Amino acid sequence: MSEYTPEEIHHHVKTYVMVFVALAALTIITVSISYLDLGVLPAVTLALIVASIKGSLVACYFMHLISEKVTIYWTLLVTLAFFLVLMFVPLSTMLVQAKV
Amino acid sequence: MDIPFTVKERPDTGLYNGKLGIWLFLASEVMLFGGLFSAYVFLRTGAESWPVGSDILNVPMATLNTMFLITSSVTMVMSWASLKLNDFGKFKMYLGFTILLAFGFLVVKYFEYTAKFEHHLYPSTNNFLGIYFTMTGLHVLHVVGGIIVIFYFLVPGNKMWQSDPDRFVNRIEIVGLYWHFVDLVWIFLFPVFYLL
Amino acid sequence: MLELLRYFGLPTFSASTQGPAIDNINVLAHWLMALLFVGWGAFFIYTLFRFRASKNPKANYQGIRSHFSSYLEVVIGVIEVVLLLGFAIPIWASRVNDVPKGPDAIHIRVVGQQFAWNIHYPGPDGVFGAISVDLVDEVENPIGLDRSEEFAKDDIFTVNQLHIPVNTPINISLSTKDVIHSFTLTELRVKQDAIPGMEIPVWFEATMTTDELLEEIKGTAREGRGFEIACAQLCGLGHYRMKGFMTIHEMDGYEAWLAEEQEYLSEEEEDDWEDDWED
Amino acid sequence: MSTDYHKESFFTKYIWSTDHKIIGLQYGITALLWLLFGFILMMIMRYQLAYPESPIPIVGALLGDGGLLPPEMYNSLGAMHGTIMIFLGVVPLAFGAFGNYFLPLQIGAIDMAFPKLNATSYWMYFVGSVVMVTGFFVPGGAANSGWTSYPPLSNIATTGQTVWLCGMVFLITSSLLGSINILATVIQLRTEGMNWMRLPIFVWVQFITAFLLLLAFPPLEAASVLQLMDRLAGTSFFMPSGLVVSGVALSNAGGGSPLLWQHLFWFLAHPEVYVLILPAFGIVVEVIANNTRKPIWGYKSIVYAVVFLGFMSFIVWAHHMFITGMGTSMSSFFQTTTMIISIPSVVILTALFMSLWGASIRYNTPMLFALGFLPMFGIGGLTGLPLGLAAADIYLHDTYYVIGHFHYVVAPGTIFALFAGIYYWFPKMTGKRMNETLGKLHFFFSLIFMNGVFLPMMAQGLAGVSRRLWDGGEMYAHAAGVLYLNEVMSISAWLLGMTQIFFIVNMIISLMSKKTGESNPWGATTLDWSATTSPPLGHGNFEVVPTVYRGPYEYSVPGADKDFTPQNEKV
Ligand code: HEA
Ligand code: HEA
Ligand code: CUA
Ligand SMILES: [Cu+2]
Repeated sequence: MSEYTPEEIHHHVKTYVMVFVALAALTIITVSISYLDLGVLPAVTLALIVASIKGSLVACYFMHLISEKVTIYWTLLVTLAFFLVLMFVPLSTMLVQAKV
Repeated sequence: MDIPFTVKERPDTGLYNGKLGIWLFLASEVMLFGGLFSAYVFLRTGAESWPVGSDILNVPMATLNTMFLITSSVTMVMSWASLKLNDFGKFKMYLGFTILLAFGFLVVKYFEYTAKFEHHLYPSTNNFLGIYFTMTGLHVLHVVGGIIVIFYFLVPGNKMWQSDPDRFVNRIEIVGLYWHFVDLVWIFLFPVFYLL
Repeated sequence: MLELLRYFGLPTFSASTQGPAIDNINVLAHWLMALLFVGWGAFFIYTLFRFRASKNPKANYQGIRSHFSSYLEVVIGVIEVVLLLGFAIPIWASRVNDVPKGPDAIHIRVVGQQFAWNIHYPGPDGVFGAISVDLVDEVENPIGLDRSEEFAKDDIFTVNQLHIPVNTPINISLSTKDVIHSFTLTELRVKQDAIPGMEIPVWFEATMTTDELLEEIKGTAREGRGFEIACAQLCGLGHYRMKGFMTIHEMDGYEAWLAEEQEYLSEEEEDDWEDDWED
Repeated sequence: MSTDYHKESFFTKYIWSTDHKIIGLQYGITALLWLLFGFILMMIMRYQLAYPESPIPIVGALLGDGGLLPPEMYNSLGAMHGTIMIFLGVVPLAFGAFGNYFLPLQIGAIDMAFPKLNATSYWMYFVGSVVMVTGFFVPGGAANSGWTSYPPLSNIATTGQTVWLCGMVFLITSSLLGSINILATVIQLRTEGMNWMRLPIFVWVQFITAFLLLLAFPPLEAASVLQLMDRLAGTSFFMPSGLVVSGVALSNAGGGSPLLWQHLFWFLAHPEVYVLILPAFGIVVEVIANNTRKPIWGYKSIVYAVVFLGFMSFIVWAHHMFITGMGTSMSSFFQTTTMIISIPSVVILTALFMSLWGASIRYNTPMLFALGFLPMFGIGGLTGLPLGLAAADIYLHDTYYVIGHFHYVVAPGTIFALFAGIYYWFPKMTGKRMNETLGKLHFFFSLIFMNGVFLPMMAQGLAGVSRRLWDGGEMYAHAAGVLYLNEVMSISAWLLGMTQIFFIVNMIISLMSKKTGESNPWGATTLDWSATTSPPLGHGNFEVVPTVYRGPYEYSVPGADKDFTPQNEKV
């Protein structure tokens, strides 16, 4: 178990509440953006940016990634690399597929 | 002889076994959902036409669900913090809220699914609905799994708080990590299916 | 090396313009393999013999000091780069990019199905007629050609009979009706998967006619058996018997064949029109 | 037993055991039985290939139909042979059994990090494997679309395919749990002094293998779920619209792509082939270090090569898909990565060859198998090169050349390494030795017949004979010249099967023999041999948890009194 003093925990709790507010706000923002007619590319980009911010907030604060150990960082870094490969390499292969 | 570092951290890695274990598990989950997201992008890019999610799906309901999960993530982490502060009563309260919110999520999802079926929108209708049902369905299974585990620690498993409190806190932390991950997946599912 | 590969089964003829290039890269790759295998094999056997315990009871803690192996690894790397840049990638680029589109190229559609190859010629107008899945009839109209459409009237299709002229660029649009097949012309070193939902170009230029082939293989085990279209991808229980025949003519022979097919077509149309309604 | 502080019932001791050694044995026995089963399937198929028109002897009676093997049954047997050999045989043996049993011992751990998870993963595997073969009993027989299960063929296949997918989901889950356990164990439970550069190579390869399983398997799980949806819920992820199967137009919504499956499948299946080979490398390194009585040459280069290999194995997968109509840029990318990934294998093999120089080589059975591995893997690996060059692959793809390529790496390659491991560690597991004469007979005959089966495949492949042909190519003109090889291969395969009797008999008589009482019969340096007795204590492994003072292969250290200096020996 990680060693935190009660003061630190109280401080954490404050952070959690702030993060929660941010998440809620971002949810509302992303929904509102979706009602604007932005066109596909900007809409996708914006939505993914917002989602990534929300995701990072959850990961960094709720999951304490902001102060994690190197082993975990390395594991996740490798995972992230392969995740990106998995997301984009099949796609680019399809896009340059030989077609008549 | 007991296996070392189940409770205390190993000095050179700074981790106890369970924490490393759950992160490894989450790494594999990233790749699982990665495979599905990759399939989604692949299908969508290759499709001649792709429906706009908000035309078919219910955005307000999903927004509500997003709120449910976000809130449940906070209550989850609060319950862990309460344990850290030695406040067992608060811990139980927060964990209880977490379960309630998770059920709230499931109930909303149930109404969403049945509404789709009533309109004769099935997974087989088109690939958008197919991948929507598959991915959200798999996510729902994760939520159900989470509920079972959280319930275990809320009721039958909480005796460990007396016998081995440090270990109990660790376990709650681990469950928390899992639960936040489920939330995180939803944070991406939500815009991808409902808003884009 | 080419002789060696041929001794081990590689067909002794390679009946298309790109065939020799593909054989060539195979030969080069096998040279690399043979050098590595023989080199290390000799070293291996020598050490096994020289350093057996009965002869060399005390092992040397240091072992080999030389770093020739690192140079060897670098050399292998360099050879691989040469194979890639000098041969493999250019051959591939030509395969993908040089699809002949000009008027002198012959354009044919090939549609795989369980377990046959349907060949579709555009006919004299040079344009393929419309196709529709709803019209597919396994016996009468396996590719679902819409004869009522303007360009379709003169189209010819055959089952398992591909006829092409020699020394002419052939451009095949490959597709399939059901599952994945793989269009394979072994003697021409041509292979391409047919993927459902896609139409993929395959092109080649034959350099040998069927008559020449039959001459060439006299006295061998395959005597009397001409060119075939094989299927290389598992496509179900009849995968093993999914075989088409390919006849490579001289240009005039090809044209004669086309004309003959055209004739059949017009005859068929004449006596088909009325009977068809009755049954 | 000093540490067996609680009494265990038979059930908790042998069935629901959480002791990594018992679980390792469970894995091992189950996997060996599946290997045998997979091999029997292949011996039946080889009869069909050699004598296409005649009824199968012995098992023919089970087939009905006058003992003839119908084509769809042939396809079932082929798909199941591939699946069983890989997912039920080699991976559980190499990773589940050897990894479970010896990895904790080699790093001085008293068990795996999560013993209950360990038991769960074995039972998942067991259930998955049983599910997998129940496919034979459903209408239409077992999965018959190849181990690669390419849709749309697999989408429209009989129920066996659904069973296959369900089995896969179990097996994948099992592998995931197993790999989490191995990773956590290596990271967390290394004993004092066992730092990363003192790990035996065997531990390193298991560690990287676990990473491959952890990150490569989930996409196949995703793909399996998608295919299950296609088959059961009527979606069309892998099917475009407008398909006509046997004259009937399919009414699916369409819009899917068969290539999506291929990407997700090979994203797993390429790393998977390194999952098959890496543990084999590890075993071979252990055995060779021990029997050359000198340190492995280039320990570090092997470690870096293995890590690099693991990393690269995630970005080469589409070399299995060159012929699907790939464009120039992507094909160049995958050719290049494929060529790059061949270098670390060369580095590893080179290091092993160099290790032989200056050695004092003992030719016992494990060593023979390990040495046999080297040229056999060499042939297999080298034949991978023309396949990796897309231009050459145009001709070789889906021919018996590919079958020959990978059988050289998995059969006389990995299987030999696994045999080496069994002969090498048998004394550790049982306290008894295996018979050397029988072992050597097993080796030499296996070597001959393995080559008798797989070398002719190269010739057939060069002649252009396709794989998965029920009649062995009789139909096709281009196969005419090499058709006689079918019989040669089949006879070799059956003789290879007979040869395994030496092994089975050897197992049985060795198990019945008396214990030798030696704890370290090979004079080995790693902790599994030197820090604990043979067979190891029950739960807990060590009397005193060892401390490590040096690298893993300190043999023939100048000035030392014996020719090996164990890792835990304080000088
Ligand atoms: C353990 C399994 C394993 C291993 C290690 C490998 C290793 C390699 N494989 Fe193989 N492969 C498979 C299992 C394996 N493969 C399987 C199962 C298939 C078919 C799947 C299917 O379709 O069903 C396949 C198919 C396959 C294909 C697709 C072919 C096709 O379908 O058209 C390709 C193409 O690039 C390929 C390439 C390679 C390469 C470049 C390596 C390299 O990593 C090899 C590197 C090794 C070396 C270069 C050897 C070094 C040698 C020496 C240093 C000298 C030795 C000399 C002496 C001993 C004397 N493999
Ligand atoms: C790890 C993988 C593995 C292994 C080890 C093997 C081993 C063998 N394989 Fe297999 N094979 C595949 C994986 C493997 N194969 C795959 C993936 C395919 C492709 C399938 C597809 O098309 O989809 C294939 C296809 C395949 C084909 C092509 C079929 C076709 O295309 O139609 C053939 C043909 O001869 C063949 C033959 C053999 C033979 C003779 C062996 C022999 O080497 C077997 C030797 C086995 C042993 C030596 C094991 C002995 C074990 C014991 C004796 C245990 C003793 C037990 C106790 C003590 C309890 N295999
Ligand atoms: Cu068509 Cu095989
Ligand atoms: Cu591969």
